[in-house]
Amino acid sequence: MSVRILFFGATADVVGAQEIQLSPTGGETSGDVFDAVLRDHPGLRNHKLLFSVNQEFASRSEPVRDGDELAIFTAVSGG
Amino acid sequence: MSVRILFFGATADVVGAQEIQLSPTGGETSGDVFDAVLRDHPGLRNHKLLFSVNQEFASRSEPVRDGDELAIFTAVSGG
Amino acid sequence: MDFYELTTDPIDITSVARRVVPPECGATVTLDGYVRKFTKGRETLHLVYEAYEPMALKEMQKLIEQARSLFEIANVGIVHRLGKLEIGETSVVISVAAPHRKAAFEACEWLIRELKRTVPVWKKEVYSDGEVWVEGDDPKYSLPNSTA
Amino acid sequence: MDFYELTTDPIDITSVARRVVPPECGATVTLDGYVRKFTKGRETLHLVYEAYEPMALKEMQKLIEQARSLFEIANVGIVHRLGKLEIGETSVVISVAAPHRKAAFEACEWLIRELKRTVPVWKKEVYSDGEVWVEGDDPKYSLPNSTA
Repeated sequence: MSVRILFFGATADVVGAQEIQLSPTGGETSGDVFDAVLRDHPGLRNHKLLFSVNQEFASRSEPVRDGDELAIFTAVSGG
Repeated sequence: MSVRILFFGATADVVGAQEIQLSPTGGETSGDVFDAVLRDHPGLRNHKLLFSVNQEFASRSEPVRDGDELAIFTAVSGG
Repeated sequence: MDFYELTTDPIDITSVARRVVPPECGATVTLDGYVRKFTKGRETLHLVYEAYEPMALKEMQKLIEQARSLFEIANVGIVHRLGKLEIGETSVVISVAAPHRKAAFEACEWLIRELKRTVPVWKKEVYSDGEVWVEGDDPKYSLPNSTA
Repeated sequence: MDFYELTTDPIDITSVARRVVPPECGATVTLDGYVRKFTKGRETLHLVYEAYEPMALKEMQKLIEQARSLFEIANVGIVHRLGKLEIGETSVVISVAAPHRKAAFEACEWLIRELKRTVPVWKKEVYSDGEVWVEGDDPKYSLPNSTA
Protein backbone atom coordinates (compact mmCIF):
# COMPACT_ATOMS: atom_id res chain seq x y z
CA MET A 1 0.00 0.00 0.00
CA SER A 2 1.00 3.61 -0.50
CA VAL A 3 0.34 6.81 1.46
CA ARG A 4 1.22 10.43 0.75
CA ILE A 5 2.75 12.61 3.45
CA LEU A 6 2.45 16.37 2.97
CA PHE A 7 4.62 19.05 4.56
CA PHE A 8 4.03 22.79 4.91
CA GLY A 9 6.07 25.77 5.99
CA ALA A 10 8.75 24.79 8.49
CA THR A 11 8.30 21.05 8.03
CA ALA A 12 8.58 21.34 4.24
CA ASP A 13 11.84 23.26 4.75
CA VAL A 14 13.23 20.55 7.06
CA VAL A 15 12.25 17.66 4.81
CA GLY A 16 13.19 19.52 1.63
CA ALA A 17 9.97 18.47 -0.05
CA GLN A 18 6.28 19.32 0.06
CA GLU A 19 5.28 15.71 -0.34
CA ILE A 20 6.75 12.21 0.00
CA GLN A 21 5.30 8.78 -0.57
CA LEU A 22 5.69 5.87 1.84
CA SER A 23 4.73 2.24 1.43
CA PRO A 24 3.78 0.81 4.83
CA THR A 25 3.52 -2.97 4.97
CA GLY A 26 0.03 -2.78 6.46
CA GLY A 27 -1.47 -2.58 9.94
CA GLU A 28 0.40 0.58 10.86
CA THR A 29 -1.19 3.42 12.78
CA SER A 30 -0.72 7.09 11.97
CA GLY A 31 1.78 7.21 14.85
CA ASP A 32 3.86 4.44 13.28
CA VAL A 33 4.02 6.31 9.97
CA PHE A 34 4.96 9.58 11.60
CA ASP A 35 7.66 7.91 13.67
CA ALA A 36 9.09 6.50 10.45
CA VAL A 37 9.15 9.96 8.88
CA LEU A 38 10.85 11.37 11.97
CA ARG A 39 13.55 8.70 11.81
CA ASP A 40 14.31 9.74 8.22
CA HIS A 41 14.11 13.48 9.03
CA PRO A 42 15.27 13.92 12.63
CA GLY A 43 15.35 17.72 12.20
CA LEU A 44 11.55 17.64 12.54
CA ARG A 45 12.03 16.86 16.24
CA ASN A 46 13.16 20.44 16.78
CA HIS A 47 9.55 21.49 16.24
CA LYS A 48 6.29 20.89 18.00
CA LEU A 49 4.36 18.93 15.44
CA LEU A 50 0.71 18.39 14.60
CA PHE A 51 -0.51 15.90 12.11
CA SER A 52 -3.55 15.11 10.08
CA VAL A 53 -4.99 12.11 8.31
CA ASN A 54 -7.19 12.80 5.30
CA GLN A 55 -7.38 16.50 6.15
CA GLU A 56 -8.54 15.99 9.73
CA PHE A 57 -6.43 16.58 12.83
CA ALA A 58 -5.35 13.12 13.98
CA SER A 59 -4.11 11.30 17.03
CA ARG A 60 -1.34 8.69 16.86
CA SER A 61 -3.80 5.83 16.84
CA GLU A 62 -5.60 6.33 13.53
CA PRO A 63 -5.50 3.30 11.23
CA VAL A 64 -3.66 4.07 7.99
CA ARG A 65 -5.11 2.79 4.74
CA ASP A 66 -3.91 2.64 1.16
CA GLY A 67 -4.20 6.04 -0.54
CA ASP A 68 -4.47 8.06 2.69
CA GLU A 69 -3.28 11.66 2.67
CA LEU A 70 -1.29 12.43 5.81
CA ALA A 71 0.37 15.71 6.73
CA ILE A 72 2.92 16.83 9.27
CA PHE A 73 3.11 20.51 10.23
CA THR A 74 3.87 22.91 13.03
CA ALA A 75 1.28 24.68 15.17
CA VAL A 76 -0.72 26.91 12.83
CA SER A 77 0.06 30.64 12.66
CA GLY A 78 -2.48 32.18 10.29
CA GLY A 79 -4.73 35.14 10.98
CA MET B 1 -30.69 89.38 27.10
CA SER B 2 -31.32 86.89 24.30
CA VAL B 3 -30.88 83.14 23.99
CA ARG B 4 -31.35 80.76 21.07
CA ILE B 5 -33.27 77.52 21.51
CA LEU B 6 -32.62 74.82 18.92
CA PHE B 7 -34.89 71.88 18.06
CA PHE B 8 -34.15 68.68 16.17
CA GLY B 9 -36.16 65.83 14.76
CA ALA B 10 -39.34 65.28 16.72
CA THR B 11 -39.06 68.50 18.74
CA ALA B 12 -38.54 70.59 15.59
CA ASP B 13 -41.70 69.01 14.15
CA VAL B 14 -43.72 69.86 17.28
CA VAL B 15 -42.48 73.43 17.50
CA GLY B 16 -42.60 73.96 13.74
CA ALA B 17 -39.17 75.57 13.76
CA GLN B 18 -35.55 74.54 14.09
CA GLU B 19 -34.72 77.55 16.20
CA ILE B 20 -36.46 80.23 18.27
CA GLN B 21 -35.16 83.17 20.24
CA LEU B 22 -36.24 84.05 23.75
CA SER B 23 -35.44 87.12 25.84
CA PRO B 24 -35.31 86.12 29.49
CA THR B 25 -35.33 88.99 31.95
CA GLY B 26 -32.25 87.66 33.72
CA GLY B 27 -31.53 85.28 36.58
CA GLU B 28 -33.31 82.36 34.98
CA THR B 29 -31.99 78.83 35.07
CA SER B 30 -32.03 76.46 32.13
CA GLY B 31 -35.06 74.81 33.76
CA ASP B 32 -36.95 78.10 33.78
CA VAL B 33 -36.28 78.66 30.08
CA PHE B 34 -37.31 75.14 29.15
CA ASP B 35 -40.50 75.43 31.17
CA ALA B 36 -41.31 78.61 29.26
CA VAL B 37 -40.81 76.80 25.95
CA LEU B 38 -43.02 73.96 27.10
CA ARG B 39 -45.79 76.37 28.03
CA ASP B 40 -45.71 77.78 24.50
CA HIS B 41 -45.43 74.32 22.89
CA PRO B 42 -47.30 71.88 25.14
CA GLY B 43 -47.03 69.15 22.48
CA LEU B 44 -43.42 68.71 23.59
CA ARG B 45 -44.70 67.12 26.78
CA ASN B 46 -45.70 64.05 24.79
CA HIS B 47 -41.99 63.26 24.48
CA LYS B 48 -39.23 62.39 26.87
CA LEU B 49 -36.94 65.37 26.51
CA LEU B 50 -33.25 66.03 26.96
CA PHE B 51 -31.69 69.42 26.83
CA SER B 52 -28.35 71.05 26.38
CA VAL B 53 -26.77 74.39 27.15
CA ASN B 54 -23.95 75.50 24.89
CA GLN B 55 -23.72 72.03 23.33
CA GLU B 56 -23.36 70.17 26.62
CA PHE B 57 -26.02 67.99 28.20
CA ALA B 58 -27.55 70.13 30.96
CA SER B 59 -29.50 69.81 34.15
CA ARG B 60 -32.34 72.19 35.00
CA SER B 61 -30.12 74.28 37.26
CA GLU B 62 -27.65 75.76 34.79
CA PRO B 63 -27.45 79.54 34.83
CA VAL B 64 -28.52 81.05 31.50
CA ARG B 65 -26.51 83.92 30.08
CA ASP B 66 -26.94 86.28 27.17
CA GLY B 67 -26.07 84.60 23.88
CA ASP B 68 -26.36 81.05 25.18
CA GLU B 69 -27.28 78.28 22.75
CA LEU B 70 -29.84 75.94 24.26
CA ALA B 71 -31.41 72.92 22.63
CA ILE B 72 -34.38 70.66 23.37
CA PHE B 73 -34.52 67.20 21.83
CA THR B 74 -35.69 63.66 22.35
CA ALA B 75 -33.50 60.76 23.45
CA VAL B 76 -30.90 60.26 20.72
CA SER B 77 -31.36 57.48 18.16
CA GLY B 78 -28.27 57.53 15.95
CA GLY B 79 -26.04 54.61 15.13
CA MET C 1 -4.72 59.41 14.33
CA ASP C 2 -8.21 59.43 15.78
CA PHE C 3 -10.99 60.99 13.73
CA TYR C 4 -14.68 61.61 14.06
CA GLU C 5 -16.83 62.93 11.28
CA LEU C 6 -20.35 63.54 10.11
CA THR C 7 -20.95 63.18 6.40
CA THR C 8 -23.80 63.12 3.92
CA ASP C 9 -21.72 61.00 1.53
CA PRO C 10 -21.74 57.19 1.45
CA ILE C 11 -19.25 55.69 3.90
CA ASP C 12 -16.55 53.36 2.66
CA ILE C 13 -15.77 50.88 5.43
CA THR C 14 -12.35 49.93 4.12
CA SER C 15 -11.10 53.49 4.06
CA VAL C 16 -12.35 54.11 7.60
CA ALA C 17 -10.71 50.93 8.89
CA ARG C 18 -7.48 51.71 7.06
CA ARG C 19 -7.17 55.21 8.50
CA VAL C 20 -6.88 53.95 12.07
CA VAL C 21 -4.08 51.48 11.36
CA PRO C 22 -0.76 52.24 13.05
CA PRO C 23 2.31 50.25 12.00
CA GLU C 24 2.73 48.54 15.37
CA CYS C 25 -0.78 47.10 15.56
CA GLY C 26 -2.07 43.92 14.04
CA ALA C 27 -5.84 44.10 14.22
CA THR C 28 -8.69 46.47 13.66
CA VAL C 29 -12.26 45.81 14.71
CA THR C 30 -14.97 47.61 12.78
CA LEU C 31 -18.64 47.98 13.57
CA ASP C 32 -20.74 48.69 10.52
CA GLY C 33 -24.32 49.76 11.19
CA TYR C 34 -26.72 50.00 8.32
CA VAL C 35 -30.30 50.68 7.46
CA ARG C 36 -32.61 47.75 8.17
CA LYS C 37 -35.38 46.89 5.79
CA PHE C 38 -37.68 45.81 8.58
CA THR C 39 -38.14 47.20 12.06
CA LYS C 40 -40.55 45.30 14.25
CA GLY C 41 -42.07 43.80 11.12
CA ARG C 42 -42.77 47.15 9.46
CA GLU C 43 -41.09 47.80 6.13
CA THR C 44 -38.88 50.87 6.02
CA LEU C 45 -38.56 52.64 2.66
CA HIS C 46 -35.63 54.78 3.69
CA LEU C 47 -34.20 56.65 6.68
CA VAL C 48 -33.24 60.23 7.38
CA TYR C 49 -30.57 61.02 9.95
CA GLU C 50 -30.31 64.46 11.50
CA ALA C 51 -27.66 65.68 13.96
CA TYR C 52 -27.00 68.57 16.26
CA GLU C 53 -23.74 68.71 14.41
CA PRO C 54 -21.33 70.70 16.61
CA MET C 55 -22.55 68.95 19.77
CA ALA C 56 -22.45 65.54 18.04
CA LEU C 57 -18.81 66.10 17.11
CA LYS C 58 -18.01 67.13 20.69
CA GLU C 59 -19.70 64.04 22.07
CA MET C 60 -17.88 61.81 19.58
CA GLN C 61 -14.60 63.35 20.67
CA LYS C 62 -15.49 62.73 24.32
CA LEU C 63 -16.34 59.11 23.57
CA ILE C 64 -12.94 58.57 22.01
CA GLU C 65 -11.22 60.17 25.01
CA GLN C 66 -13.20 57.98 27.40
CA ALA C 67 -12.48 54.86 25.34
CA ARG C 68 -8.77 55.65 25.51
CA SER C 69 -8.95 55.82 29.29
CA LEU C 70 -10.89 52.55 29.54
CA PHE C 71 -9.15 50.37 26.95
CA GLU C 72 -5.62 49.86 25.65
CA ILE C 73 -6.23 51.06 22.13
CA ALA C 74 -4.19 52.83 19.49
CA ASN C 75 -6.56 54.69 17.20
CA VAL C 76 -10.28 55.19 16.81
CA GLY C 77 -12.27 56.35 13.80
CA ILE C 78 -15.97 57.17 13.90
CA VAL C 79 -17.97 58.29 10.88
CA HIS C 80 -21.71 58.85 11.09
CA ARG C 81 -23.76 59.51 8.01
CA LEU C 82 -26.50 62.13 7.86
CA GLY C 83 -29.33 62.88 5.46
CA LYS C 84 -31.33 60.38 3.47
CA LEU C 85 -30.13 56.77 3.50
CA GLU C 86 -31.44 53.92 1.40
CA ILE C 87 -31.96 50.40 2.76
CA GLY C 88 -28.65 48.65 3.28
CA GLU C 89 -26.54 51.80 3.29
CA THR C 90 -24.08 52.24 6.13
CA SER C 91 -25.21 54.73 8.77
CA VAL C 92 -22.23 54.48 11.10
CA VAL C 93 -18.77 52.98 11.10
CA ILE C 94 -16.57 52.68 14.18
CA SER C 95 -13.07 51.29 13.71
CA VAL C 96 -10.69 50.61 16.57
CA ALA C 97 -7.06 49.55 16.17
CA ALA C 98 -5.28 48.08 19.16
CA PRO C 99 -2.11 46.16 19.92
CA HIS C 100 -4.25 43.30 21.25
CA ARG C 101 -7.46 42.49 19.48
CA LYS C 102 -9.40 41.85 22.70
CA ALA C 103 -9.16 45.54 23.59
CA ALA C 104 -10.22 46.48 20.06
CA PHE C 105 -13.34 44.31 20.36
CA GLU C 106 -14.20 45.67 23.80
CA ALA C 107 -13.62 49.29 22.87
CA CYS C 108 -15.59 49.04 19.63
CA GLU C 109 -18.55 47.46 21.40
CA TRP C 110 -18.40 50.09 24.15
CA LEU C 111 -18.18 52.92 21.61
CA ILE C 112 -21.24 51.91 19.60
CA ARG C 113 -23.29 51.39 22.75
CA GLU C 114 -22.33 54.79 24.15
CA LEU C 115 -22.69 56.54 20.80
CA LYS C 116 -26.28 55.37 20.67
CA ARG C 117 -26.84 56.79 24.16
CA THR C 118 -25.05 60.13 23.97
CA VAL C 119 -24.34 61.50 20.48
CA PRO C 120 -27.15 63.85 19.40
CA VAL C 121 -28.22 62.19 16.18
CA TRP C 122 -31.78 61.16 15.40
CA LYS C 123 -33.18 58.89 12.78
CA LYS C 124 -36.51 59.13 11.03
CA GLU C 125 -37.98 55.94 9.61
CA VAL C 126 -40.05 56.53 6.49
CA TYR C 127 -42.73 53.96 5.69
CA SER C 128 -45.17 53.76 2.79
CA ASP C 129 -47.89 55.11 5.09
CA GLY C 130 -46.06 57.58 7.28
CA GLU C 131 -42.86 58.39 9.08
CA VAL C 132 -41.64 58.56 12.66
CA TRP C 133 -38.68 60.01 14.48
CA VAL C 134 -37.20 57.19 16.52
CA GLU C 135 -36.60 58.05 20.17
CA GLY C 136 -33.78 56.30 22.00
CA ASP C 137 -34.72 53.95 24.80
CA ASP C 138 -31.53 54.14 26.87
CA PRO C 139 -30.25 57.72 27.01
CA LYS C 140 -27.20 58.17 29.23
CA TYR C 141 -28.29 61.50 30.63
CA SER C 142 -31.28 61.40 32.90
CA LEU C 143 -34.33 63.13 31.57
CA PRO C 144 -35.05 66.45 33.24
CA ASN C 145 -38.37 67.03 34.87
CA SER C 146 -40.30 68.49 31.98
CA THR C 147 -43.51 69.32 33.81
CA ALA C 148 -43.64 73.07 33.73
CA MET D 1 -24.97 33.36 2.92
CA ASP D 2 -21.89 32.20 4.76
CA PHE D 3 -18.64 32.01 2.84
CA TYR D 4 -15.04 31.05 3.49
CA GLU D 5 -12.27 31.54 1.00
CA LEU D 6 -8.56 31.52 0.47
CA THR D 7 -7.21 34.04 -2.02
CA THR D 8 -3.92 35.39 -3.27
CA ASP D 9 -5.60 38.66 -4.25
CA PRO D 10 -5.86 41.74 -2.00
CA ILE D 11 -8.91 41.60 0.27
CA ASP D 12 -11.46 44.39 0.18
CA ILE D 13 -12.97 44.72 3.64
CA THR D 14 -16.11 46.52 2.50
CA SER D 15 -17.05 43.84 0.03
CA VAL D 16 -16.53 41.08 2.62
CA ALA D 17 -18.64 42.94 5.18
CA ARG D 18 -21.35 43.66 2.63
CA ARG D 19 -21.69 40.06 1.55
CA VAL D 20 -22.81 38.90 4.99
CA VAL D 21 -25.57 41.49 5.35
CA PRO D 22 -29.11 40.11 5.48
CA PRO D 23 -32.02 42.57 5.24
CA GLU D 24 -33.29 41.89 8.77
CA CYS D 25 -30.01 42.63 10.52
CA GLY D 26 -28.66 45.98 11.56
CA ALA D 27 -25.00 45.47 12.40
CA THR D 28 -21.94 43.72 11.13
CA VAL D 29 -18.71 43.35 13.10
CA THR D 30 -15.54 42.91 11.09
CA LEU D 31 -12.10 41.85 12.23
CA ASP D 32 -9.35 43.01 9.91
CA GLY D 33 -5.93 41.48 10.55
CA TYR D 34 -2.97 42.86 8.70
CA VAL D 35 0.76 42.60 8.39
CA ARG D 36 2.64 44.33 11.18
CA LYS D 37 5.78 46.25 10.48
CA PHE D 38 7.37 45.24 13.75
CA THR D 39 7.18 41.98 15.67
CA LYS D 40 8.97 41.97 19.01
CA GLY D 41 10.97 44.98 17.82
CA ARG D 42 12.25 43.29 14.68
CA GLU D 43 11.35 44.93 11.38
CA THR D 44 9.45 42.72 8.97
CA LEU D 45 9.98 43.39 5.25
CA HIS D 46 7.06 41.27 4.13
CA LEU D 47 5.17 38.09 4.96
CA VAL D 48 4.37 34.91 3.13
CA TYR D 49 1.27 32.90 4.05
CA GLU D 50 0.95 29.25 3.10
CA ALA D 51 -2.04 26.98 3.67
CA TYR D 52 -2.94 23.33 3.53
CA GLU D 53 -5.75 24.58 1.35
CA PRO D 54 -8.40 21.84 1.32
CA MET D 55 -8.00 21.22 5.06
CA ALA D 56 -8.00 24.97 5.80
CA LEU D 57 -11.31 25.36 3.97
CA LYS D 58 -12.77 22.41 5.90
CA GLU D 59 -11.64 23.90 9.20
CA MET D 60 -13.08 27.31 8.26
CA GLN D 61 -16.39 25.67 7.45
CA LYS D 62 -16.34 23.86 10.83
CA LEU D 63 -15.63 27.13 12.63
CA ILE D 64 -18.65 28.76 11.04
CA GLU D 65 -20.84 25.80 11.99
CA GLN D 66 -19.58 25.93 15.57
CA ALA D 67 -20.08 29.69 15.74
CA ARG D 68 -23.68 29.24 14.60
CA SER D 69 -24.29 26.78 17.43
CA LEU D 70 -22.70 29.07 20.02
CA PHE D 71 -24.00 32.50 19.00
CA GLU D 72 -27.21 33.95 17.57
CA ILE D 73 -25.79 35.10 14.28
CA ALA D 74 -27.10 35.48 10.76
CA ASN D 75 -24.16 35.23 8.38
CA VAL D 76 -20.41 34.79 8.56
CA GLY D 77 -17.75 35.57 5.97
CA ILE D 78 -14.10 34.58 6.34
CA VAL D 79 -11.43 35.40 3.78
CA HIS D 80 -7.78 34.56 4.37
CA ARG D 81 -5.09 35.77 2.05
CA LEU D 82 -2.18 33.59 0.92
CA GLY D 83 1.13 34.25 -0.78
CA LYS D 84 3.33 37.32 -0.35
CA LEU D 85 1.87 40.22 1.61
CA GLU D 86 3.37 43.65 2.01
CA ILE D 87 3.34 45.56 5.30
CA GLY D 88 -0.14 46.86 6.07
CA GLU D 89 -1.96 44.53 3.72
CA THR D 90 -4.91 42.63 5.11
CA SER D 91 -4.18 38.98 5.85
CA VAL D 92 -7.60 37.96 7.16
CA VAL D 93 -11.08 39.41 7.34
CA ILE D 94 -13.90 37.93 9.40
CA SER D 95 -17.32 39.58 9.15
CA VAL D 96 -20.29 38.54 11.24
CA ALA D 97 -23.82 39.89 10.83
CA ALA D 98 -26.30 39.35 13.63
CA PRO D 99 -29.69 40.63 14.69
CA HIS D 100 -28.11 41.91 17.92
CA ARG D 101 -24.67 43.41 17.73
CA LYS D 102 -23.49 41.81 21.00
CA ALA D 103 -23.66 38.37 19.38
CA ALA D 104 -21.81 39.71 16.34
CA PHE D 105 -18.97 41.00 18.55
CA GLU D 106 -18.76 37.78 20.53
CA ALA D 107 -18.87 35.52 17.48
CA CYS D 108 -16.29 37.56 15.58
CA GLU D 109 -13.88 37.50 18.53
CA TRP D 110 -14.40 33.77 19.00
CA LEU D 111 -13.88 33.09 15.28
CA ILE D 112 -10.55 34.90 15.01
CA ARG D 113 -9.25 33.24 18.17
CA GLU D 114 -10.23 29.76 16.97
CA LEU D 115 -9.04 30.41 13.40
CA LYS D 116 -5.58 31.14 14.79
CA ARG D 117 -5.67 27.84 16.71
CA THR D 118 -7.13 25.46 14.15
CA VAL D 119 -6.97 26.54 10.50
CA PRO D 120 -3.84 25.14 8.85
CA VAL D 121 -2.23 28.35 7.62
CA TRP D 122 1.32 29.38 8.39
CA LYS D 123 3.09 32.67 8.06
CA LYS D 124 6.71 33.32 7.29
CA GLU D 125 8.20 36.60 8.43
CA VAL D 126 10.91 37.88 6.13
CA TYR D 127 13.51 40.24 7.63
CA SER D 128 16.46 41.99 6.06
CA ASP D 129 18.74 39.32 7.56
CA GLY D 130 16.68 36.16 7.37
CA GLU D 131 13.25 34.64 7.58
CA VAL D 132 11.32 32.42 9.96
CA TRP D 133 8.16 30.36 9.84
CA VAL D 134 6.08 31.46 12.81
CA GLU D 135 4.80 28.60 14.95
CA GLY D 136 1.54 29.06 16.83
CA ASP D 137 1.66 29.14 20.61
CA ASP D 138 -1.87 27.97 21.39
CA PRO D 139 -2.89 25.15 19.05
CA LYS D 140 -6.28 23.64 19.82
CA TYR D 141 -5.25 20.08 19.08
CA SER D 142 -2.83 18.56 21.52
CA LEU D 143 0.58 17.81 20.14
CA PRO D 144 1.20 14.11 19.55
CA ASN D 145 4.18 12.46 21.16
CA SER D 146 6.77 12.95 18.46
CA THR D 147 9.62 10.98 20.02
CA ALA D 148 10.09 8.04 17.72
